[in-house]
Amino acid sequence: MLRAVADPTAGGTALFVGTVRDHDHGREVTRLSYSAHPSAEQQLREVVEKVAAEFPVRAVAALHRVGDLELGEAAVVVAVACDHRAEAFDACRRLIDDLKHTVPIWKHQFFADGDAEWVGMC
Amino acid sequence: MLRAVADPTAGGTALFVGTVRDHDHGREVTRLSYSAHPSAEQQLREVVEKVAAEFPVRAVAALHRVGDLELGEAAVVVAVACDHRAEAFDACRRLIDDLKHTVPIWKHQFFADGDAEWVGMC
Amino acid sequence: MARGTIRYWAAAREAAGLAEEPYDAVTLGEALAAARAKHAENQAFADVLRRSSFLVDGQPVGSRDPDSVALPDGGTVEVLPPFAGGSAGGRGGSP
Amino acid sequence: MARGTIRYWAAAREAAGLAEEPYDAVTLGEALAAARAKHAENQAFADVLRRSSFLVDGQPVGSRDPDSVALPDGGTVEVLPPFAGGSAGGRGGSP
Repeated sequence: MLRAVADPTAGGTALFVGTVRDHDHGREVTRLSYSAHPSAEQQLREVVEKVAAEFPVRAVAALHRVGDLELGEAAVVVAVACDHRAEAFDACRRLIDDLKHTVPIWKHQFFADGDAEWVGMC
Repeated sequence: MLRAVADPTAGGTALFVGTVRDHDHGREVTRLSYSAHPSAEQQLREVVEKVAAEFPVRAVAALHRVGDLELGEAAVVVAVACDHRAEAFDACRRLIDDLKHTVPIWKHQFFADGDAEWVGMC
Repeated sequence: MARGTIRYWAAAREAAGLAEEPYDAVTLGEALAAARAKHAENQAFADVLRRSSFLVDGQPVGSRDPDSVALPDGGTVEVLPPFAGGSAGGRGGSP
Repeated sequence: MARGTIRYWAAAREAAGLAEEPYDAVTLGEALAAARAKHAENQAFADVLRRSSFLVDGQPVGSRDPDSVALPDGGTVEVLPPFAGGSAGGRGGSP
């Protein structure tokens, strides 16, 4: 991911890695599964392009995995390279926030007690 | 660096990578050299501990290279893992800001025109 | 009346117990009402429908009133439950 | 009078043209004045000294008045130019 945004003109790269957490609201999580709507990739591209247009970025990269993930595995990674760290942080934060709110990806969480829950539903 | 802060309880890890930029204030940079005061490591540890105390972090890591660096190389990397991304970003930003302001490390920048400059001096 | 397909995603599909079912209605409002009636005893289905956003032939319905959204013949209505980040007002539980 | 060593770092060392030189003074203020006098024709040295922070035997002088900081015999004064992040008020040019 770092190579994807490696850019000699950039002074700072901010990244965010979303990983599978072993608990959610006090309940022990054992596994996660992500599923995506066919338009997800296009929506992700639009989110990235919007950030690239609104921030002085040198490079932007975003990646979201789908399917079954184990505890601790990275589900989503975003990275933004800019000349200065303040812009890199702001752009990176906008990128992950917009991604989470607009890209049609669903997260199915499985708990130790055998129960399962779609995140964002409750 | 990611493994250093890998923590199954953490849901989000924010990172910042400071790289050698090929220009500064419109002047082309060819090389950078970092030198550190003997107290730098201890100061860095204190910065990390302060962030760990003030933010709900699961793991924190910080690394600064000294010596000569080429364009595009990573000079400093910081990473913070938390349960949620907002905290991870806030803590990561505080960490790199505090590091830059309090850890006695000096940056000597060499320009294409043969001139050189100590960053933070002008 | 227009005929087409309602496609359910993620939590909607799980609640409906099927991936698709036909619609036979003039507006999106009518099609959804018919689906609710068909799954009347299914509380989970009603819950997820209430929180979902919709596409008609790929276009987001957004905040338009479903009763004002005419359905095309041979079209596709898609039912999208809230995304992981809690887009459609759902409380986002993700990091 | 106390005798000891002034140690210059980074830009200070470059401006002074040497890593260390002795001090023979009661206070930090006196030692710095003597150093300025010794490097009187050296504008770069005066510039960097003005922007530097100081340690006396490893302890930061901080905002204390140099004239009020007594120097120990056999002690070490360290001259620290602004760090890469522009700590001592220098405009930080780094990312």
